[in-house]
Amino acid sequence: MSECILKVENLWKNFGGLMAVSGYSLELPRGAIYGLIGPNGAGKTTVFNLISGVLKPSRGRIVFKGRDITHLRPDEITALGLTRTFQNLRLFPSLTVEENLKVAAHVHARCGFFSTLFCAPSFFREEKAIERKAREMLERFGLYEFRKEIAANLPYGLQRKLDIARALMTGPELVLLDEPSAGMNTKEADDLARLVAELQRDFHLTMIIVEHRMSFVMGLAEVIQVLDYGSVIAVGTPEEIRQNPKVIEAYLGTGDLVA
Amino acid sequence: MKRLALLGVAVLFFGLVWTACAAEPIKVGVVMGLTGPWASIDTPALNGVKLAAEEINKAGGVLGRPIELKVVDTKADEGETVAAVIRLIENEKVSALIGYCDTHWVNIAAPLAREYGVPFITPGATHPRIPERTGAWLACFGDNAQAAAIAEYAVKDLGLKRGAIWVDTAVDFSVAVCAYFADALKHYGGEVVYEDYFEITWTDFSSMVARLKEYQDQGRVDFVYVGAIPDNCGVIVKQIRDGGVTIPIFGEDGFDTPLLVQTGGAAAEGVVFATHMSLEDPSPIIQKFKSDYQAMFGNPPENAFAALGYDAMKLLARAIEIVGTDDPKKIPEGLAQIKDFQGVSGTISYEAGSQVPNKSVAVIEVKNGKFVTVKQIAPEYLPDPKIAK
Amino acid sequence: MFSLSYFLQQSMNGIILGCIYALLALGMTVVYGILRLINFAHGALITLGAFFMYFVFFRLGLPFVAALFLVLGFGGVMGLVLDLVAYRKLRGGPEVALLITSLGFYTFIENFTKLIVSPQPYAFKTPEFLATLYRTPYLTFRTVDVFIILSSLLIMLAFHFFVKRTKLGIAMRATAENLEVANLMGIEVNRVISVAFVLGSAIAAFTGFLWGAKYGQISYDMGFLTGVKAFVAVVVGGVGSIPGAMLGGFVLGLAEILSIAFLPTRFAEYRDGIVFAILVLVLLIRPSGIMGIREEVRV
Amino acid sequence: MGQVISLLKVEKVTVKYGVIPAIQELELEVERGQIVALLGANGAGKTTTLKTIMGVLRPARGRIFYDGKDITFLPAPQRVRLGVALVPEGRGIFNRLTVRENLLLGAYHRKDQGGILQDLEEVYRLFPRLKERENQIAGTLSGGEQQMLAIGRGLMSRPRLMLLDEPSLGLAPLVVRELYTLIRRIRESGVTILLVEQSAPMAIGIADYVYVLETGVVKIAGTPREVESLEEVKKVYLGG
Amino acid sequence: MKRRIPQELWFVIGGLVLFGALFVAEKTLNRYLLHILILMGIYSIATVSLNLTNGYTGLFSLGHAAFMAIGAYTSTLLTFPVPLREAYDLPRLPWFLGGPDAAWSFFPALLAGGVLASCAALLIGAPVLRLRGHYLSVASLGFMVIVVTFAKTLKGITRGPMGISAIPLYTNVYWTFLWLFITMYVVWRIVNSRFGRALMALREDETAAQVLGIYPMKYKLFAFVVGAFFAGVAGGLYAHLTKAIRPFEFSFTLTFQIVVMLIVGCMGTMSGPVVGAVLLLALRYALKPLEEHLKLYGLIELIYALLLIVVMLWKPEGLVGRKRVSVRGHQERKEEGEWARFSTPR
Repeated sequence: MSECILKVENLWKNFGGLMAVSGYSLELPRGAIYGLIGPNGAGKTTVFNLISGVLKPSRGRIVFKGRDITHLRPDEITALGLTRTFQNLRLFPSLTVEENLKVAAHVHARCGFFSTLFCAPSFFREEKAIERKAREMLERFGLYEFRKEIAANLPYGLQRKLDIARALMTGPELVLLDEPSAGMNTKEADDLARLVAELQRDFHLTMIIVEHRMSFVMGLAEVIQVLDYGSVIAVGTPEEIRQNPKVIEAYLGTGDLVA
Repeated sequence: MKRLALLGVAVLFFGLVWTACAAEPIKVGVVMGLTGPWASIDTPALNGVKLAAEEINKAGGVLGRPIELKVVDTKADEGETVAAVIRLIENEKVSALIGYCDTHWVNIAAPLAREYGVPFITPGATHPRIPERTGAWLACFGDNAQAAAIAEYAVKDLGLKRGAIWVDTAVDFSVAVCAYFADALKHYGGEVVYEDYFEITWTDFSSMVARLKEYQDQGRVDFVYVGAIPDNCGVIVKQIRDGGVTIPIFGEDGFDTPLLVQTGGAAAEGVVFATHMSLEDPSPIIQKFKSDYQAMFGNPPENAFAALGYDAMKLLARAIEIVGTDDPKKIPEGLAQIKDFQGVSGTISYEAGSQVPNKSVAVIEVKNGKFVTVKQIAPEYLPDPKIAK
Repeated sequence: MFSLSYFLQQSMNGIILGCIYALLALGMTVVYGILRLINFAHGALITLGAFFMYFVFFRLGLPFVAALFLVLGFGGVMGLVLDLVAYRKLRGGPEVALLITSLGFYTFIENFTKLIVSPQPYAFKTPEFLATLYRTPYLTFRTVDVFIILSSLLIMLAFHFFVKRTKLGIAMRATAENLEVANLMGIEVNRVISVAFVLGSAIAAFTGFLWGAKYGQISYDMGFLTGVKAFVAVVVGGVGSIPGAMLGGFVLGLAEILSIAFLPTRFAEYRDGIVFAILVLVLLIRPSGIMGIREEVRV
Repeated sequence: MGQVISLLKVEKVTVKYGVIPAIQELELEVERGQIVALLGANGAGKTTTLKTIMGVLRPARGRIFYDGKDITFLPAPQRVRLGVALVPEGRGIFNRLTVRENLLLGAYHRKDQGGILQDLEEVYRLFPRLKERENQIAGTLSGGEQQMLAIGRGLMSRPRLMLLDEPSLGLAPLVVRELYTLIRRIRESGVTILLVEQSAPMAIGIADYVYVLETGVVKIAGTPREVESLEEVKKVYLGG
Repeated sequence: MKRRIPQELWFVIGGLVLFGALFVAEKTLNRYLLHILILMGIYSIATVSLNLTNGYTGLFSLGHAAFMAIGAYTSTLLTFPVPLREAYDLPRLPWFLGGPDAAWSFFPALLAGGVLASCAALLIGAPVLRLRGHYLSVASLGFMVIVVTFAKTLKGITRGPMGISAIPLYTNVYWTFLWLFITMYVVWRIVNSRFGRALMALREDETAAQVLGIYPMKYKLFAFVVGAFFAGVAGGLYAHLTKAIRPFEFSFTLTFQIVVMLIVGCMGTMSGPVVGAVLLLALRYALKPLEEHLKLYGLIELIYALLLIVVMLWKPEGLVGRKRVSVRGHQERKEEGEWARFSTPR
């Protein structure tokens, strides 16, 4: 059994009086892909927000690589190697594709303000490295020809890819993908699934994927958690989940209510 | 974008050409705040300057050359002031500058002029430390004189000893005149009960009025001395009376503005202030000035600053005549030699080393909406200029 | 040292100043609530209103009530013009453009007044029937002071009633909360915004008259600092909240007056400083203002 | 005339966000007095469809007919006047206004005071809990009450066509059941309803006709009987 | 969009050309034109530095005049000639600043002004920068008024509201444009390094930037402090050009003027702020003779305001702008919408 890279213990979060997440727990082994699904408003994105530090939990503990990150800021968490993408695509719209990627290389840049100012050799070295890394990423995601394009002008599918590429630029060990295939057509989604699988292998990533497109997440994930009303109602392999009556009910409701 | 830039350049160029015409006459630069809080005294002063220049030109000019005025409105803005002075000296090549009836603006403009070696005469800026700080020449008395005159009048003539002082902390001359007044009042055996502070930008003085009323009701003060600029004096007087304060109000030459009666209305009745001269004086020189002014501008002189502007211009002309050249470097020598110059605003002589003339002060009271001279005072005690900031 | 009458007198002074701020803040808060526009031009409307009143009442000699209604109408029309000429076109554009445009309008109106009317202040007589001075043991005041307080209260109440009870007022609040859904309800959002401008501007013009009647002098530049302070009142009270704007106005007015009244005199120069210090403090402690609704929480 | 014109007809409508089409060549028809359900997973384009019908979004191509009239380019407030009402997703009630004010806003375009008050009473009769909370600030209502308020507000415009966007979102099953009973009652009072839902069986159970969307395209369309074999719907939702 | 090597070369060439032109200008133009030229330079420094916060970082600060005030007063007090100090009732320097008989020379005084302005930025930045959108603007405006108030009330040091005049004239074209060059160089360096990318990322989407490892507070503060430094320098240059300063000068008018120049030019670009400053000043001084000729005082401001409105209606993103720079991103609006959905029950 591989080591547990992320451990979430009994996470609670309420907004005003509304319980968005109640008692969510997770033990994520290194190198795994987990899926997180559930109907609209089930609290999936909130879980991501909590893990990535964008929101602070009302209760509970999050341990990443043996370190308690519950009270760290998102940027500190990112520096430790945990990053995420966004459901509603949060690219930097008026920066170019390349700049979007370079921003993300920030975590590992060490060059200080004054060496930047006076063009110290270390600055150029670092810029070169960032450039190289960005280029690598651009090529990998098939974005190279668009590198000078303003991110907002990119076709939607590519914007999705850029979002993932940008997350990878931070050099993460654990990536939270929030609906990576949203808004794509079936073919694009299939391509993306392949790409994600490849990336996971090549970069030795661990992943949690929130998805609505079942074919996407079921194809990728080893284990799937199903969230409804803020708590986990089922955990299991894709096949188990597909058969689980609770899940079906959560998604489709029970037809007998009205009839 | 490019077209716009081009347009800008064209407009700039056009503007420069416009300003750069040269001619034969003696050029005199006039900088005034024709818009802004000092407009009601700077405008008459400018008119006075214009009247004097017109008279001189009609009489054949100075040294046979006409006088040409270059007037700039500096809008009570420091940046505009500096730019205007530089422009007048650099572009217009003026021989001398006349400007402002308030110390602050002289303090900005005159040091620049000094740097260029161009003399600066102020018609109405009264801070006695102006020469020390800026090298400018005054056509008017110093604040210490007008403050002492009112203190003398209050204590000796009216027997009022306990005074409150309202200081506009944002205005150089108000701070100065109030300091001199406090000094002179003590000298004459009076007492400053308290000082209250305000700023030029205020319109609401209700809290200060309430405080004054409290002192009045407790019988602790006899009068209030207000160091206000023209735009504020009417408002202040009105609010003081509206607030139920009945003790006498004294003021300085900033009160010498039509706004005092216009805004103050009935409240302005009985207000006593010091100024440079009395326009009702029957002396022929003053009456002639009044009728000439009326003829040229369609209305009688608004206040003493008109006369001061007139005198400043005449002083300058006299100085140029004395030295026989309009070389800016020489003009101060001429000014220094002026003795017993009969101006509209009084007799002006610069004593050795001084650039502040020794003049008498007119004490004026508002009666039935008219400015009535109650006394002409040559103060027997002059507070030391150094006590004011 | 301070007597009761002194305290009462100063409080009244504070309340009167507060009335003026509050009336201006009223119009600003409604517009800000909907458009997120700090409408600097609002301050210019008190200048315009004051000068307009001067001309129709003193120069043309119209009866007071007629003049008053003319001023209100004039203010409203000016507000409508501003909205139609520029603000409407800029909706949906960058917010700074809106802000700068309003600043441009302020500058324009100020200098227009300066050029057309006068660079010098105008004396503004208090109308005869408002000028009577009353002395009581505790308070000294004129009719105009009572008039200011009463008319302000009346306007605030009327405005409150308008916003709370009338269809248009409810629509206005709805638009401020959620423009898109308001549109779905069949509300012509643009018309509601215009109404907000008209009402706010009419009140501002009326405030200009109050200002003139109280202080006796009006000038082309009287609106700027007053306008800015009114916006401070809006923020202090809570953006978009109408009672908040009034409260903010009174807080500022009282703070200004009472700080001068009860601090040693040399602190008078802190007058504006205190106003803005209150602003910064409120923003740091309670960013949504005293009565504002918290909207800063992010997900 | 012969053929009866349907109340709403959406003809080959394509809507784009920037360059990305959210719905493509969508065809949809709603007959008078029916409840039509529009189903689909997240991102399928359901809300976009409703917003386009309401006039909040402009179609890039295609036409929308309401009562035989082309309303493709009519602004939203005018559509309200024609009798279209949208109960938006997430309810979109005005949190700072009272319940009563919210309801009155629904009748904003109407001039008949008496009729409005009558309808208000009608809504209160339909949702007695709103009557209890008449003067309460809407933001303080529970989720179910807010949904009722949103629907009540929609009714206040006296609509002929009501668009309901995920009314069951975030509500407890019991409340949802109550809600559906109400929806049925509303239909009985003569209002045509286009219902967008995730919860398929419930919607199918109530609907006269069903459309299932996937990535902006109609995948399945038919009467409830025809789509009754839930398997296909399930596929759309849970993937093959 | 930007290529590094050519741009650096361009910068060097531009600098050389600039100083060549300055040399020619200094020799041929009269002092009035030079004065205007210098003013353009100083305002450009102010707008370029303001651009760092308002344009690149998306923090719409209205407090820039305060930093200029701090710089102006600091450098003035340090350089004020000893013999004149008495006439102006200004204190002499304490021992740690060189003793009573010392007056600093220009360059270190400017630096000191900049540094002090930066310190002020650091001090107030921490609380104020937590605010967003208009709240931040208004708070920074409040900060400006508070600084002006201090300048008014610390009479022993600043001579209070009366201000200081007879400040030695040190500012010339070389100093000004050297500083403008430095300012632009620094801003350009920042913009094309990880710092600038971080700032722009914060402008576009703060949350996204944060999960990519950028600590917002640190970089906002960074932009604020660097901007304040150059504002302080600009203030010092200004004081030593006009030879007179007083607290009111560094108030609403100045702050708005700089902001207007920046926006008219275009926020978030290198050339925008300079274009804005130069154009608007050129317009002002070009119209001056017209105004005097017609005796319509106030005409300049009138035309100025009209142009402003026209530019905003016609090209709200600024004259040199092509794309829209969102100050309050739509993202933020979206978030508020989302929150509205959650904030319901109590």
